[in-house]
Amino acid sequence: MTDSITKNKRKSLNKIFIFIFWIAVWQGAYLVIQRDLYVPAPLDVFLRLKELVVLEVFWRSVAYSIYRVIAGLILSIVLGVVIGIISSLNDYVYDLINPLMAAIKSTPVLSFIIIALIWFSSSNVPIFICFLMCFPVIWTNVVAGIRNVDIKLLEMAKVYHVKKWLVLKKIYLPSIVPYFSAACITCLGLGWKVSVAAEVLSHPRNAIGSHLYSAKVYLDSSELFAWTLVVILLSILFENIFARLIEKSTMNKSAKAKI
Amino acid sequence: MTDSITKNKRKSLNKIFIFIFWIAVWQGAYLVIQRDLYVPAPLDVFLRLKELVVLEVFWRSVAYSIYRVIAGLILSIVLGVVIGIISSLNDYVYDLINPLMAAIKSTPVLSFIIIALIWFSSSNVPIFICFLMCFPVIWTNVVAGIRNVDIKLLEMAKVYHVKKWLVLKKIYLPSIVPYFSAACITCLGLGWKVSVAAEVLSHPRNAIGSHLYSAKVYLDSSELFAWTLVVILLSILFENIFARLIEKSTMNKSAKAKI
Amino acid sequence: MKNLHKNYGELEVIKNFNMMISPNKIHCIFGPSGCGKTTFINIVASLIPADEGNIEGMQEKTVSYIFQEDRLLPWATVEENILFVLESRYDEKEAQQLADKYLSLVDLTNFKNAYPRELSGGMKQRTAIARAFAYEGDVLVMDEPFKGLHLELKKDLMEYIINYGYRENRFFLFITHDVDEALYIADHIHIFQGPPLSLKQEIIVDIPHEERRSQKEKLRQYKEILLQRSKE
Amino acid sequence: MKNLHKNYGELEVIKNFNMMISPNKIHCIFGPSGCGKTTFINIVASLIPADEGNIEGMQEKTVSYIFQEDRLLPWATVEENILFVLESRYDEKEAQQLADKYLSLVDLTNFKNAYPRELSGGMKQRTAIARAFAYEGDVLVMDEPFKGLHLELKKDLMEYIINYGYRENRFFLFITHDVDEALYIADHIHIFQGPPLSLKQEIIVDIPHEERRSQKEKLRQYKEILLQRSKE
Amino acid sequence: TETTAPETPEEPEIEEASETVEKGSMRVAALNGPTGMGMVGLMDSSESGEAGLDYEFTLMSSPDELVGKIINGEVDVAAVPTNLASVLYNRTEGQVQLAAVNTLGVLYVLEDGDTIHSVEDLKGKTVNISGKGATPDFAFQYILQQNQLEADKDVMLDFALQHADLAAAAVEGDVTIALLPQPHVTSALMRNQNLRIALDITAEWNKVTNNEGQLAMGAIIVQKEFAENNKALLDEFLKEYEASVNFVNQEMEAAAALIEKYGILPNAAIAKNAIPYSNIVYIDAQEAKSFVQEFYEVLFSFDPRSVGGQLADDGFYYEK
Ligand SMILES: Nc1ncnc2c1ncn2[C@@H]1O[C@H](COP(=O)(O)OP(=O)(O)OP(=O)(O)O)[C@@H](O)[C@H]1O
Ligand SMILES: Nc1ncnc2c1ncn2[C@@H]1O[C@H](COP(=O)(O)OP(=O)(O)OP(=O)(O)O)[C@@H](O)[C@H]1O
Ligand SMILES: [Mg+2]
Ligand SMILES: [Mg+2]
Repeated sequence: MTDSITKNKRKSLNKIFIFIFWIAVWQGAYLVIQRDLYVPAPLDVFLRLKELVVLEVFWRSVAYSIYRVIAGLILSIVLGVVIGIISSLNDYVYDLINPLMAAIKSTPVLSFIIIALIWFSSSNVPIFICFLMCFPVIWTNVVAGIRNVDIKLLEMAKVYHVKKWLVLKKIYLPSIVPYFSAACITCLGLGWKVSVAAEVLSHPRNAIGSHLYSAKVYLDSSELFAWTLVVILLSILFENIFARLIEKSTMNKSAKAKI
Repeated sequence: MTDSITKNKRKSLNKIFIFIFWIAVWQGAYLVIQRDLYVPAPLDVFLRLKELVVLEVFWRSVAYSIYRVIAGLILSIVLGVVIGIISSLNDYVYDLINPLMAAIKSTPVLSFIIIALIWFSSSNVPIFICFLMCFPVIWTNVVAGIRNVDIKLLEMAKVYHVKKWLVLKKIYLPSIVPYFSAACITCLGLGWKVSVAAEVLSHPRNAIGSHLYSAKVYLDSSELFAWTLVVILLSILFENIFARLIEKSTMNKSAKAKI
Repeated sequence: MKNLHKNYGELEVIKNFNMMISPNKIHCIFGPSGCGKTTFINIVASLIPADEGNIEGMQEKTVSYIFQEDRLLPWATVEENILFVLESRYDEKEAQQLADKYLSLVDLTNFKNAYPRELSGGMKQRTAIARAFAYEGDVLVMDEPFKGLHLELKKDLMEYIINYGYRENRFFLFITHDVDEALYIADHIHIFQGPPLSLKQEIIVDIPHEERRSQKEKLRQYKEILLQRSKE
Repeated sequence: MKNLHKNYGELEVIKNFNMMISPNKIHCIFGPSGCGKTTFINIVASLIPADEGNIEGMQEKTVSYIFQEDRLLPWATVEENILFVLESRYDEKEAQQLADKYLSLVDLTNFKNAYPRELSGGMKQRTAIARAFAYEGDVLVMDEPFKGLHLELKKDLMEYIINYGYRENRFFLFITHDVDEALYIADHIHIFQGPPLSLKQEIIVDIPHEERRSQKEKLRQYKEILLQRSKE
Repeated sequence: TETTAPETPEEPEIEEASETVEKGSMRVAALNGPTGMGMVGLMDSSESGEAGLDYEFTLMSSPDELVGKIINGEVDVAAVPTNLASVLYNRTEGQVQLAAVNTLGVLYVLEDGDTIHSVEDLKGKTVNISGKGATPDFAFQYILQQNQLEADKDVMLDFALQHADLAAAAVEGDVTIALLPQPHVTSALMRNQNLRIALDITAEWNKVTNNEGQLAMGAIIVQKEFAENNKALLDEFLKEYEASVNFVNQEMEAAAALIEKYGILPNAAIAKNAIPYSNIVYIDAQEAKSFVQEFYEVLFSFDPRSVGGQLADDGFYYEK
């Protein structure tokens, strides 16, 4: 017990150290670049952030942006896993879906933003774009995970006539967990990035992206960085929550979790 | 021998079928949406593409864009693998680098586009942005791959005092191949998408993105789609080449390749 | 079983192989490493298809298979691993009863909540045995089932097969490299050679199991033959 | 070796364990499944650290270890697997010679370019044996090394250990569940029980190896003791 | 089609030799689109060596790149949106000055139909605008305000679409009322005959502002340091630039061809149609000061940040 407390203490000390380290790097960059307009001083940004957090509109924007990212991610994850499983079970389906995925992955947003904007409300466009970005990542990793499932275990299940859905639940799903969680970690970051970028494009009323955009056009770099920092912190927060969740759900479930 | 020939034949027939299928879907969408400016007819786009491919500027733009994507990807892959390995060997390094990665992943391009445009020439900005997008994907998957290396094999190498770099080459590298290739497949698509988007922002002289943008501004949707199609085709081509390469390099090397 | 044929690439593992396996008996397969035993019983258990030929009379039979490797789900506990194969065949209560029964048979009741990585080699093997026994298939196919087990447990399990499993109208097919094991339990001993796989000799051990302990001399004769034949 | 102590979570596998292992001998470890044998030899080979206590006189020794599982690199051929451990210790030519020599010892020369997935269970085990032998460590630690091998090959390998390996001033520590195997090769037999691990009895087999075939009666006595002691 | 013009028109060696007097040099940057259109005359004369200065033109499509170059001092003179001029002045502590106004209103309300003839007619309608928080947004809102209409209540504003998308949507009839700048107005009009210009925002602006206020959309700015050290050069440039503006407005055919040549707009047809509606002008800073200031005040009242947080002082306006 005491052991784990000291460990936790050391860990949080560690976090503070890491935080200070990166702030120092930032301060260093500020001193080297010497252009407030490109890289503002950390202190200025924190002061601005302090001003922002007391505003109601700040929290409203953050809340709406979080909602959009989560909606986009959940869509991506659900569809990515389902379609990933379907398309790796049958080679024909895979061959059919693969070019679609390549298209989704590589088509520049520019090319279809207008349809998206006309079909969805401007508040939902970021969800859609976030989905288009993250869905193929999840899909690719799920397919890779399934391809690397241990065939020996599948053979075992076959000999014992284990039902399809049990095989899915007990062999496929646990096998794709590491691939899946790598994809999710990637998407948690990407999701924020593209949602915010899409908010810049579609200008919903309450959105981090909208604030970011006006900060940029008005060359208000401390505000720009303050909002950027908000995005980064939210993304780190999300990642930590996700890591906690995965750890909990695979606790004692996989040899790797412990090591 | 004959067996493999018929198989190949069937496969290419298959490809034609898949191609026709998606064109039909497109034509269907065109008929349903009935807005030439949003979704032009496939035929129009092909005709426009035919006009484009005879132009010298077409090939120059394609060549430069390919160069940018490849440069961005190679940078991402090299650094992603190297830093991925370094940061999974030591927990402290990982804790230190992780927030940086979260920042890179989630920081909207908007926030640093000015400084990027100043530091790099407008032709190199897409490389940089492509790198920022793909690098964390590679890194995340490399780290996941390393975390899932079979500890039993590492123990074996330890008992036999196998040299560090041999362990790296013969245990770590092959273990991360499936994770790595999933990441690469994701990045091959993403790379195209973000490079082109960055070209739209930075407008280099020879760039698919620049053409895409002006097609868009001047409401030339067949040209917009023609260029988009070029991007998608290039991305599929890249993916196929990559799949071929991976297959070759892991031929008979891993149980999974064959199945 | 007729005209079996199986290639791995250029290697002809099984070629024109014919064999009769009489039901309600314990068959033991004996043969050098790499001769094709596992391949053969994989085909019998229809785990892998034969390139040519077919197995008769196996279609409707359920199979319990103890693999040469343990093939446990690494993310499931010992108990979950056993329930995994039972759930599709038995209802929940039955499955739980069977699992409990066979866990105590292999002496793992205390470890039923342990994960495979927390087990010793022999304990993993015991889990695999419990899984196969608990499934109670019509055919019990076993690939070196008792490796890594100490003598006592091995004997207990063999007794169990003879006393209970055997009576339930099942047939057994098992691979071993241990002469004593084979003589202790088998009705038929098939000595294989290969590849390509062929039957060198079939020995019918016609001593009832109850008498094997007492008829030591007769057993010794069988042993001599067995050792002799497999040496050649 | 003093006051060893090792816990896995709440399970005390080894607790205050003391033992002397005399050099230049073949030591055989005997004990029920799950008693802590593998854990013990892992500590001896410094593969895992002891929670308390330490092993003396092992620091500068190189170790060849045949694991309970094969632990082959799935993406490397049989030959590459063997060279993998040799390359850091021997120069290229030596490594190749050693690999060739031991491949032919375990009768796998024809399969040196095969990948583990193309091998039978016994062949994988033989690869693992060849790897350990080829490394020629000062200490040879073996965890059920001969499982899955047919009698002939097993005997050949044991003879090899007695005739060559043994002479080279090495010591052997091996786990087995097979009484005949132990009596064929071991100088000392340690009967373990556990967990927590403890030494139940140490039997010193003082018949020179050459005479074991002839002194059948004496061997039988040892066997009796061994069976008796491990049964209790 | 090429959008980016050659960054530096090559100066033939012979020309250099024939010129005996050493010319002063100047780096000029502009964005593609209307703000750059007035410059084509100058670019042409510079290329043929008739210009009084040795110009190095940079045409950019990316405003971010232009901003970066100005901040870094990599260009001496640049054509930028008027509010950006003020933003830059305030954010760089007076590093730039406003030398002249070069574009007046380029904003128009397009309608698919025939219902809107005055600002009042907008009541109860939805107007699509692009660029929230940019000049068009505030100018339009100000006009609404002065006409006793409340934004988002009497007139709904929708900012979802960017210029090009908005133009496309207007062409396709998915948007009936759109506020667009040139040259998007022209390309939309050329694509859909049903579209018409319903309101000229410049005219409406002039109606609601006093003392003949003008809607100053684009301006020429100069690095203050350059202006102080090379006053003669700058004045020479302004003179030549004025001439160029006049050339563009008078000889539209020729100008349109040059606009296509330098890739400011993709084709001469759009250029020719767009020139009359683009309000390309030349007004000296001192002359423009009053209405520019008024414009800034309007922006300031909506959002102080849109002019860089504060109103520019007199030092902002360059004196010849
Ligand atoms: N990684 C681990 N985590 C938790 N418990 C473990 C772990 N490894 C082994 N154990 C436990 O330690 C005990 C001894 O294991 P060990 O592998 O040493 O047994 P063993 O004597 O080698 O048995 P066998 O002959 O079956 O291989 C067992 O009860 C096992 O459950
Ligand atoms: N998947 C495979 N691909 C290619 N060759 C294989 C494969 N599986 C087995 N073989 C080859 O087939 C032969 C027979 O293998 P099998 O596993 O049936 O042997 P076995 O009799 O079970 O041996 P052991 O007693 O060592 O387990 C071997 O020579 C092996 O190399
Ligand atoms: Mg086998
Ligand atoms: Mg063990």
